[in-house]
Amino acid sequence: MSENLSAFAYLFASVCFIMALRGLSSPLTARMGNIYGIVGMIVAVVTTLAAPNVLSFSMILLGMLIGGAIGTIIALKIEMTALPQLVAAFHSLVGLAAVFVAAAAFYEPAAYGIGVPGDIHVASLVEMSIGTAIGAITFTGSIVAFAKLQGLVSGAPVVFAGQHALNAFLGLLMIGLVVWFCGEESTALFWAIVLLAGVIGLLIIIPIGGADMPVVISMLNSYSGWAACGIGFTLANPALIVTGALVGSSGAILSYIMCKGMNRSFFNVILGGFGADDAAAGPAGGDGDKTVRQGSADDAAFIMKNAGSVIIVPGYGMAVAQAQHALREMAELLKAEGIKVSYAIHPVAGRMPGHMNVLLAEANVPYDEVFELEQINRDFASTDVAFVIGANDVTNPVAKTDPASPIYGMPILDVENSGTVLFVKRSLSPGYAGVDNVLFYRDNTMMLFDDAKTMCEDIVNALGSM
Amino acid sequence: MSENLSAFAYLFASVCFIMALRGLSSPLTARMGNIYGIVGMIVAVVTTLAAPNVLSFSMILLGMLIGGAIGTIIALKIEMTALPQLVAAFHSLVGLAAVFVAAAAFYEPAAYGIGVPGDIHVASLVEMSIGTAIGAITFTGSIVAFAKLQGLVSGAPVVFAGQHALNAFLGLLMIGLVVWFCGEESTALFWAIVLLAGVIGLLIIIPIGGADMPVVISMLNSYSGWAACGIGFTLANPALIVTGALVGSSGAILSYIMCKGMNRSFFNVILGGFGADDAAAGPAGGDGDKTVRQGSADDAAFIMKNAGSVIIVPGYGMAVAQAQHALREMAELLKAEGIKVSYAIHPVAGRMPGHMNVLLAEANVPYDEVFELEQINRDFASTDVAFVIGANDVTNPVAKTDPASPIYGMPILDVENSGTVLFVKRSLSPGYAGVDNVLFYRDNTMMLFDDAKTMCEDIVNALGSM
Amino acid sequence: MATDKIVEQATGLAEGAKSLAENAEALAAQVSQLSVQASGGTDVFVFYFTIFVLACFVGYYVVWSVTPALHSPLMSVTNAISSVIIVGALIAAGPDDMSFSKVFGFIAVVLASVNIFGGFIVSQRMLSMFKKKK
Amino acid sequence: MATDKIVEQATGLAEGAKSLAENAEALAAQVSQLSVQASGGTDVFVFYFTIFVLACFVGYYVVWSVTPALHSPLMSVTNAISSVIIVGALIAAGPDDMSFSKVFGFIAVVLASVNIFGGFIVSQRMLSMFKKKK
Ligand SMILES: NC(=O)c1ccc[n+]([C@@H]2O[C@H](COP(=O)([O-])OP(=O)(O)OC[C@H]3O[C@@H](n4cnc5c(N)ncnc54)[C@H](OP(=O)(O)O)[C@@H]3O)[C@@H](O)[C@H]2O)c1
Ligand SMILES: NC(=O)c1ccc[n+]([C@@H]2O[C@H](COP(=O)([O-])OP(=O)(O)OC[C@H]3O[C@@H](n4cnc5c(N)ncnc54)[C@H](OP(=O)(O)O)[C@@H]3O)[C@@H](O)[C@H]2O)c1
Repeated sequence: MSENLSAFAYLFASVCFIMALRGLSSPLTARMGNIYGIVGMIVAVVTTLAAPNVLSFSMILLGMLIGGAIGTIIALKIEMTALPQLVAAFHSLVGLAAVFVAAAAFYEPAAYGIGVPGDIHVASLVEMSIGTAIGAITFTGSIVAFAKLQGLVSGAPVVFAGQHALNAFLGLLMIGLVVWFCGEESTALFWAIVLLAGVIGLLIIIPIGGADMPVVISMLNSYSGWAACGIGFTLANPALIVTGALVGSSGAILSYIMCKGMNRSFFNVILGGFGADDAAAGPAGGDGDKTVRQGSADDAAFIMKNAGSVIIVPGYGMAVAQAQHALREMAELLKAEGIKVSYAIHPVAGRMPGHMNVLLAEANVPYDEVFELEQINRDFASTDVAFVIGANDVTNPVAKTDPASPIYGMPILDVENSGTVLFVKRSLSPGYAGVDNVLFYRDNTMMLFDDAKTMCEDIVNALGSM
Repeated sequence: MSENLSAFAYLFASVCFIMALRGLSSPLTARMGNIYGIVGMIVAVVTTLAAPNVLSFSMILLGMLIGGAIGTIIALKIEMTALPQLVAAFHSLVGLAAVFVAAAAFYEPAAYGIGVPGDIHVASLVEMSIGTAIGAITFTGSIVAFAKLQGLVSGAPVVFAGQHALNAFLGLLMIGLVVWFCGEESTALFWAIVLLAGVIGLLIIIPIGGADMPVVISMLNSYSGWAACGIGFTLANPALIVTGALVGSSGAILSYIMCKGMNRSFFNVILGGFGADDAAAGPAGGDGDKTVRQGSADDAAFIMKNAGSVIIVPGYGMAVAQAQHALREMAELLKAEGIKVSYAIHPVAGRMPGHMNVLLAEANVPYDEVFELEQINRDFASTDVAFVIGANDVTNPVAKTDPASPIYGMPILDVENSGTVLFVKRSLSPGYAGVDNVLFYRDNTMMLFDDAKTMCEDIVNALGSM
Repeated sequence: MATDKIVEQATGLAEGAKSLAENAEALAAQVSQLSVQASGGTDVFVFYFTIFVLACFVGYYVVWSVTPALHSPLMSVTNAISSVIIVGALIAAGPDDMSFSKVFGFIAVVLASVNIFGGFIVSQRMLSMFKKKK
Repeated sequence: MATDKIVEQATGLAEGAKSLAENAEALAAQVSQLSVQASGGTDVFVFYFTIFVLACFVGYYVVWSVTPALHSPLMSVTNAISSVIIVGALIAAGPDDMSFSKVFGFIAVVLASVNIFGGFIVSQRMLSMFKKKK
């Protein structure tokens, strides 16, 4: 394939990737978008395979078969509730792949047209070492994120004295190593960079609490994009550069959206330690001296059956309990009674962006019954029942009233304005932010203490026997 | 300046131009955006002046002084109501400039590094001839648009038998000429292309009615963008390519928005003839047999003074009468009485996109009192008075009810839902689309027959003396 | 002796010619290598085309993000920036010696300048009118 | 006569040398011209950088236009497409003869393939769940 033709093919692949993300602007076009992405990937791979210096295909085919089989099996088996872990695991692979590609380029620079071993162009060395370092950070960082999310290690932040100083020192050391490497170009230095970057990746993620992992994952996603860009410059491949920039922007924007949704600065998240004193913050609210109104599944069924409209507010607890199917069944029964049912999704409900939407979609809830905060928040005032299931922080009015609260300034769903608020959760314990929810003690609140799934099933039964 | 440095400078200029359009996403950032545009232009010009083959500056300086002085004077003197003409006139200049640049490149190709006279690279010849042709079409087309808008010639569409066939023939001839030119590369053929393109520009615009000119202007704007792209390829200048693509998209999208706002296809507009039978369509609605309720300025003042909320719907007539200042004065008096006043702008109110917004802004109406159709349309139902001033088509409910009407399917402002509708216009004659407005004959409508400005002033007086 | 000298000279010349030929060959090799290296084997057109395609995407998104209230200024700003075609005019008007091309360049400079100044000033005038409620 | 012949030969050689020298000069000129032409005098890096800058704008706009309901699929789709880094792996794994580089390439192909297949399939699974009300 001539160089010009392959340049056009890579451009075509880039456009496909842009269209893939563009498709996600609406659920209607999203599947088409994914197809674009697949087409782009096929074009990019075939174009590379047709390059004059790609001669032996058996090993490549073997690699793609092994990798493809593993990927397919994982993708088909994974539970939708395990999405955050899955994304973290996949990211770690991209990071590691970037490291290996950079290593290959370092050992065989001629294949990439960037010089000969021992005399690689300086620009390429710079790009390569940045790509490698970011790749290695992404690798170990994502591994830690995965382990925390999967529960392999405790999600609690690991903090120790001098942590930030150590990280800063290692960061400086890294810069020194890169400069040295660009001058010396030694193999030992290359692997030293990989090793050091790996350690840094580990150290910058351990102080961050398990629940902050989604921000971290997005951040690592963004990093891996910029690493791809760096390697794209080395390989003089526009498809890599464009894709890297897309992925880099996407990760950065998602982190930004999450931080804004939590009303925390990015640095606050990255510097870590949040959630370390959960236990301390929780009881501080004091739940002994206030009274809560507790209800049963029958009470809930009765209240909702007599309502005209119900808004369901799902949260992290729904995901944990895998209650989405039972919840949808409950909603169907209510709708059959002529009650208007809609779902309100807070931008940071659950543990990753769009988490609730995917789970509801999995349970066959049509997406036009599911609304974003801005679309539905005004409707709570004219709604009879807000059914809050496994959500907590995203409904807590202290975010509006108490400037001392860690969630102060975060936009919340105004469930308090509806006629009755039903809270499904197992206890009075606080949510992710560790802040007591004042709504629990309001007169128009009824607590339904149980696992979210069990409670939904009980309400379904109660509704059936009414 | 080294080639690399100037390439970076052009990239910087391109980014500035992107930021200039980006600034227009909100009135708050728009002025900053304009500054970006100016900076980008300065960087592009200075970079070119620093190129090694630009040696004599006196003539350039003279040209910039003359042009700059003319441009400044025009820009400072022009009335805001004459904006559509102004934009058309400016476009014609861009088109002509593109022709001259292409001619210069044709006569002195070496200066642009595209070959030597008599042996210019074919790719450059193609780009050049396309750029020239589009430039010439933009030039004469914009001149016609300008003349129609300024009233120098009648705005009525000029139609004759065989018009489309002639245009198609000339188009084919054009393609033939371009192919011939790329082979022969003769001076005569170059100018033949210019001439023929000029004629085509003339012929494709004359059948289009004066009021459709905004679509035409946007279309020509888009053309001039693509012409700039073509010349950008010839000059191997990324700033020109990027800017051309920006301008090309902008024109195309604005045409699309206008066509959608009028619920007409782009081809319907371009093939022309619309508005030719205004006179015939007008009376066909029949205004003799239906009764209208007519009112005076005093009546209008009384009705509005007793209202709780008023929505003002401005249209083309307000622009013609230059009534915006008197209108704002009236609104101020109403607001002083504690009445809620807002403005509703239809996407195609007036004669160019955003026309009404600029006029209202000129009269110091704060932009947060001015709403788009989607934002305000639901509010008419809860509004006491809709004050429609010089607007007609954009309020006509036949767009929703009569599939035979030429404006059927166009979104309209639902003024009919408000308590009372006041219509300020000089007669019962229809608006731009030539369709009779059924609202005139409704019971809750009061017609205020007068020039828009006079009527507003009278109402102001009436409000003052009440 | 004379003959010897001439033979010597001739040999010298022949050697010179040989080294020249070698030089020429090396240069030729360099030519082909350079033309590949300078652009990684791809024509510059492909790069400009890539830039063009990406710029179209940027244009699409950036224009759709313009608020409808500012569509009139959009028209005048795009009008102003499209005069960046002046860079072509400046190159034409740049040389020292008079020519057709220089005259065309001059005219194009005048036309584009009208647009640049007119376009930006009119935009600034329009935009400075848009004010928030006090 | 012998001298004459030798002189003639010498002259011939000298001329040959001259024309070779001229050729060499022409080639040298060509070299410099080509290196300018091939990339218009600009390093390819500048082109890639331009592409990068424009791609950042496209990325910014295209991601902001993603509906919040699809932010989870966005994560998995970007994850899948970021595996386009496989092109680098394929080049490394491409040569016939075994080397460190080829092994690294092979590993990278496996890793990237897991991601490509896994990412696109999981995205498709997620997206196929999003249904409109019947
Ligand atoms: N979405 C994102 O992208 C993202 C990213 C990072 C951080 N966050 C943070 O995550 C939080 C999300 O808010 P949220 O309201 O969804 O969750 P939340 O505030 O963390 O509350 C979740 C609640 O679910 C309950 N729960 C847990 N398991 C349950 C089960 N099996 N059955 C029933 N209830 C159960 C818990 O109460 P019990 O223990 O009493 O049952 C808990 O109070 C926010 O603070 C946000 O800032 C979100
Ligand atoms: N905005 C755009 O970009 C654009 C582009 C192309 C086409 N258009 C078309 O333009 C039309 C715009 O609708 P519109 O409602 O704004 O205008 P319109 O339907 O054209 O109606 C304007 C009305 O203003 C009245 N008028 C004229 N001069 C007046 C004066 N001095 N004082 C008082 N009234 C005066 C006229 O009635 P009297 O003669 O009885 O006074 C006329 O009925 C649409 O049909 C649209 O499709 C718009």
